[in-house]
Amino acid sequence: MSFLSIKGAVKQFGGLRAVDGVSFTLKKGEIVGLLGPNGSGKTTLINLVSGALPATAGEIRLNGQRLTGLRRDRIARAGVARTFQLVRILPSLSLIENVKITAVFGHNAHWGRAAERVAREALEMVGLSDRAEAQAGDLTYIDQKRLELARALAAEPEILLLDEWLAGLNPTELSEGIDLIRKLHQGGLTILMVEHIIDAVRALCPRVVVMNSGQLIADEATDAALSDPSVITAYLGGEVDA
Amino acid sequence: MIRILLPLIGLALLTVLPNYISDYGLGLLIGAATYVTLASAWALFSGQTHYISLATVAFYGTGAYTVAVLNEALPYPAVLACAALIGGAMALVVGLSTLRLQGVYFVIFSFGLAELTRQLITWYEVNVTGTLGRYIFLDITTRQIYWQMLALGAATLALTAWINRSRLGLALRVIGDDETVAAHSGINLARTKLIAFVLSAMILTLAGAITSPRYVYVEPAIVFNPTVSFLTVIMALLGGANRLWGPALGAVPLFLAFEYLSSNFPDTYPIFLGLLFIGVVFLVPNGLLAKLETLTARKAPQTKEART
Amino acid sequence: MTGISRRAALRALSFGVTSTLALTAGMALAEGDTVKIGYAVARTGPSATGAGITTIPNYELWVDSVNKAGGLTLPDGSKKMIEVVEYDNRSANQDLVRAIERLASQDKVDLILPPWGTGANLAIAPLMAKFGYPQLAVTAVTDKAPEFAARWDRSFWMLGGGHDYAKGLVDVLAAARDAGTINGKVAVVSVADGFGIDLINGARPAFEEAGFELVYDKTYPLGTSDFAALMSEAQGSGADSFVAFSYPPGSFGMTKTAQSMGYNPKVFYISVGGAFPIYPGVADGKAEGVMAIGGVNADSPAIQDYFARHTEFTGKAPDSWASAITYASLEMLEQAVERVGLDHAALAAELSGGTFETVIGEVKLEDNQLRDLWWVGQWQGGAFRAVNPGDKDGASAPVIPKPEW
Amino acid sequence: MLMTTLILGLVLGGTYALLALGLTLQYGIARIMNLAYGELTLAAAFLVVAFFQGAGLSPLLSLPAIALAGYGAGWLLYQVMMRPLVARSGGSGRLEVDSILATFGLLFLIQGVLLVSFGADFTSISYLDRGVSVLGVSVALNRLIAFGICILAGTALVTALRTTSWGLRMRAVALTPGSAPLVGIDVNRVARQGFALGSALAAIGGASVSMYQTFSATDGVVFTMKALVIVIMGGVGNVPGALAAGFALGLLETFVATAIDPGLTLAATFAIFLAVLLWRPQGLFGARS
Repeated sequence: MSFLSIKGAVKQFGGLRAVDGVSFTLKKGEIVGLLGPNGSGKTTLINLVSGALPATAGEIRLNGQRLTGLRRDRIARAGVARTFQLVRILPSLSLIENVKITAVFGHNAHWGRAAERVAREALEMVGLSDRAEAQAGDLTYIDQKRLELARALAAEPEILLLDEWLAGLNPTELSEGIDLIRKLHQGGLTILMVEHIIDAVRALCPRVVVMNSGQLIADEATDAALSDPSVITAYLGGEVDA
Repeated sequence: MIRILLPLIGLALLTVLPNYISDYGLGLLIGAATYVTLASAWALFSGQTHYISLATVAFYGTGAYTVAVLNEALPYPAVLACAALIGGAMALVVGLSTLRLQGVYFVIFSFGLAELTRQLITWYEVNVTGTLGRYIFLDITTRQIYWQMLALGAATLALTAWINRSRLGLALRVIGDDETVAAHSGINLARTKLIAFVLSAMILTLAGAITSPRYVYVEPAIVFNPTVSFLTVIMALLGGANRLWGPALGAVPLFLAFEYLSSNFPDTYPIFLGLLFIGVVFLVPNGLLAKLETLTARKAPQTKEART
Repeated sequence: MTGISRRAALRALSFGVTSTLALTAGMALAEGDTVKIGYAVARTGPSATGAGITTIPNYELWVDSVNKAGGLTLPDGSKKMIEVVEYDNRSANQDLVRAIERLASQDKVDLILPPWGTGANLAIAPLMAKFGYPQLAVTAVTDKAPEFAARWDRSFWMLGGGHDYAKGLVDVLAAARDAGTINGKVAVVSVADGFGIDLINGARPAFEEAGFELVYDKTYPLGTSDFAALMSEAQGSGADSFVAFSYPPGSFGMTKTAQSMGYNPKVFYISVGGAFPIYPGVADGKAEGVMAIGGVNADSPAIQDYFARHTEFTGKAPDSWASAITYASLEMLEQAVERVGLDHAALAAELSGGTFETVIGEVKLEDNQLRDLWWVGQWQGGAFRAVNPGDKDGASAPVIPKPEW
Repeated sequence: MLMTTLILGLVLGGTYALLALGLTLQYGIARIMNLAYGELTLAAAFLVVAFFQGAGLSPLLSLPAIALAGYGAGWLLYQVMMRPLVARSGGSGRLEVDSILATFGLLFLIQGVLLVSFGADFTSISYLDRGVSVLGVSVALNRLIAFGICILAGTALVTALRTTSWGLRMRAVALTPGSAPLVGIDVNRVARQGFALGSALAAIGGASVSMYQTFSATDGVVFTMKALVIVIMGGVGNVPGALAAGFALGLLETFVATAIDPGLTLAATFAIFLAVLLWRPQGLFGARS
């Protein structure tokens, strides 16, 4: 039984098909890496799932509920939480408030003590609970990333979409980050993660889907995919940075 | 407890104050109360969301006009209710169509809205009713106007305080910081903004309605005076538009400063007013309250270190 | 006190326009030796222009002349200097109302002079009544004057109503049509605000009654700056008479537009601004024959003397409509004070019932209103002369058709 | 009749477009929403009149000097007032709010100075206001001159922006102020030039207004509003757009005044302005982003 199903998703920008008929599914509790060279349409696909962009065609369902055509906030309340490629925090709010908003407005719509508790737990999870009252604008980059993840977690989502959440971290931070995501997965969370860091993908995801020029070119076990000639060509052909 | 008690004591004092002051003092109180109400109501929407609205006078003037049109047909409380409803309905229509505009576009739109409202009312009066300029002869004393405005101001602050603690307030603050995050966190952008905009507009309209008996004569050119919009903005920003007491804190000293300047320097008043504005922008960009906080925070520099 | 020296320094910044306040405030006069007169007229905002032409210069001229003559004479023959308390009402009624409260309750001035404009005078009327001050509302044109005079019995309305001016104009045009000088068609435009609407509402029935046909009748918004389209429509309407119930920017703009497009109606009538001293300049020296609202008896020595004094004191001539009446209202006040003193009730009674000698001749109010007014004037031989009512002493005969531009 | 509407509308539109050129440069390049724009225009108009009445200097002759003075004033204003705000904002959205508030203060300041120095009177001069027949329609010569200045200034500006390297720098800063420094453009310098040039155009606009219109010291906001409407309609920072929008507005007003009701001209202006904001906030002639 598929939990998240993407069927024939298309996103057209003028003459460009950024996502061109992509279909795949995730099972509940599964963690899947979404790979592909720059400009292959990964982030666009994440945007289609989370509702940031309306799909030109195709259908996306979560747990049977149709997401396509819904507004962003409705999709969020349906249980889709995401992080952003360029980290987005709310600088004028405190850490706990930053996190609380998804607890309040998200999937389970808590209020009062319950919202506070969920937010604290999320902060605890990413290791920021000791600074809950600080202003978010004062955080370092890695802490901003943690905060963003905590915010996604406080939504108590059905599925978590991570858009290069591990990018820009130093080796120590990276291994902490990988542990954190593993912990979330072990807690039963379904995760779809866009990632460039292949080691992280190997460590976390038993299965990957690979995109190139808007199309799905592989959907298989991670080891198989990473030795798949078509995947390698796509990367070598398209990739500029490492 | 003290946070509720103190304002209540202040409100009680302000209520009995007219017994001890001259008519001019009362006039000053009305003026101050009006601008505290306007600035607070403006900040209710604009302060948190950072949508700088210059449409204040569109609502304020509509309120005054509603009283002018209806004061002979309906009892006074019903007139006020109508004013609030008309203001709310206007805000709903406008908000539905415009609250997706961002930044300077919204600023200019809101300014254009005030002008459009004025032009349309003028055209309607000239061509449909054939009268331009209406009279308000109501048996309402200056004190009653003051008490009404005081009540409205207090209600605005109470409402703001309540909103700040509610889901709506949190949603507004998130929208002010980042609309994308807000939407992906499950906040219904349109509805949230619309609720705040309509509430704010209803208060602005009521404020216009309440003060209108003081003018006796109402004409579009008189009640749609764009200065009201500008003063409201600068007052709220001076005090700090995203804080409960900020707009009030900005409104009172600025109002008194204008009064002082226009009475002591009638010729050069605009020059000083201009310098004052520029001074505010350069010296207290985040509002007086924030300035006070940074001044007190200097003693405890730990927040600085966390900055990157 | 550093405050005082800073204030003085700041005040020095306001070079020249008025210094009555600074001047009299500096005088070391003991309490009670002066008569305090207050006013809150627009110095800034949209009303500042009108107030700066008609109201403020006359107030200043009058205070200056009275003080130069030793002050206001009281019934016992003693004289008291005038001390002025002036505020800027910023063209906003909420500020105006507060300033009046301040003058009455804080400064406790002896007399309050009214602001400029119909709306402003109405806004302060209830307050003036409450505090008991007589209100000599000059720059207020309203058909409801009788009603207001009855409502506030110490208010005096001195500039007539829209119907009066419209009727006067129709009389002039009807006479010309009956003489066969002009046809029965009229093109009329009016500005969309209280004044313009009052006039057009008075004019429509009056024209109809006199048998005129309004072939073009449009209203334009306040703030219109381009009149080319409007004037070209009026030109094409076939009317011999062009009538504009307009404010100065419109009056001037229409004059220039008519000149540049060679529009030469036999009657060219504009409203506010037509009687301004700068009008001939605006019309490029071709104002001859232009009709406008108001007028003065240009041959009267009193008026000529007033024009000369005004020009000498303020550097420019007064307008030929409300200025002289404003000054006359102040003379009335001066004479009433001399007769009955500063008691407000006695003053109001005297103003209401007394007869006064002023620059516009002998004045006696009817039901607290000045009815003996000029409705229509015309530029003739470089002066703006009153032409209607034609039977009034000092009226000139209208010149129709107007010479071409 | 249609011809009359067309010609009168075009001439009116030309005067409108001239007013808007400077504002679109100031906002497009320097990112300053200058609410005191109309006051700058007025100040220039008053100066022209003062020269004309005081020294008998013809407005057309004093125009270059006024334009130069406008450039200098704009340069100084940017350096003293706007630059610190730009630096403080660090490219964030707060510059918009700050500049609106600061220039609003400037509006009062200039208005006060004008009131003190020139009084509250209506000012109006007669200069070249005889009629000229254009295709059978009589048009005031001074308006025709303003129209000519507009065409001249507009084409010069468009050409300079399109073809010179100076223009390229201007456009680069207008498009992406963030990345312009990467290619060695001194953004501060370009923004200052843009603002100063905008002020010079405001002064030219004011000088031509003084030839044909009655104005007073409190009229500035009227000019600002008109210019703003045109700038938004044409697309912010879009010079050809501002020209086209100016003409469109002139035609619209003339059409409404003749065919519908003169009472609705200003309402029509604002209605179309609001409509453009809602449906094409990038302007009638801007590319969809």
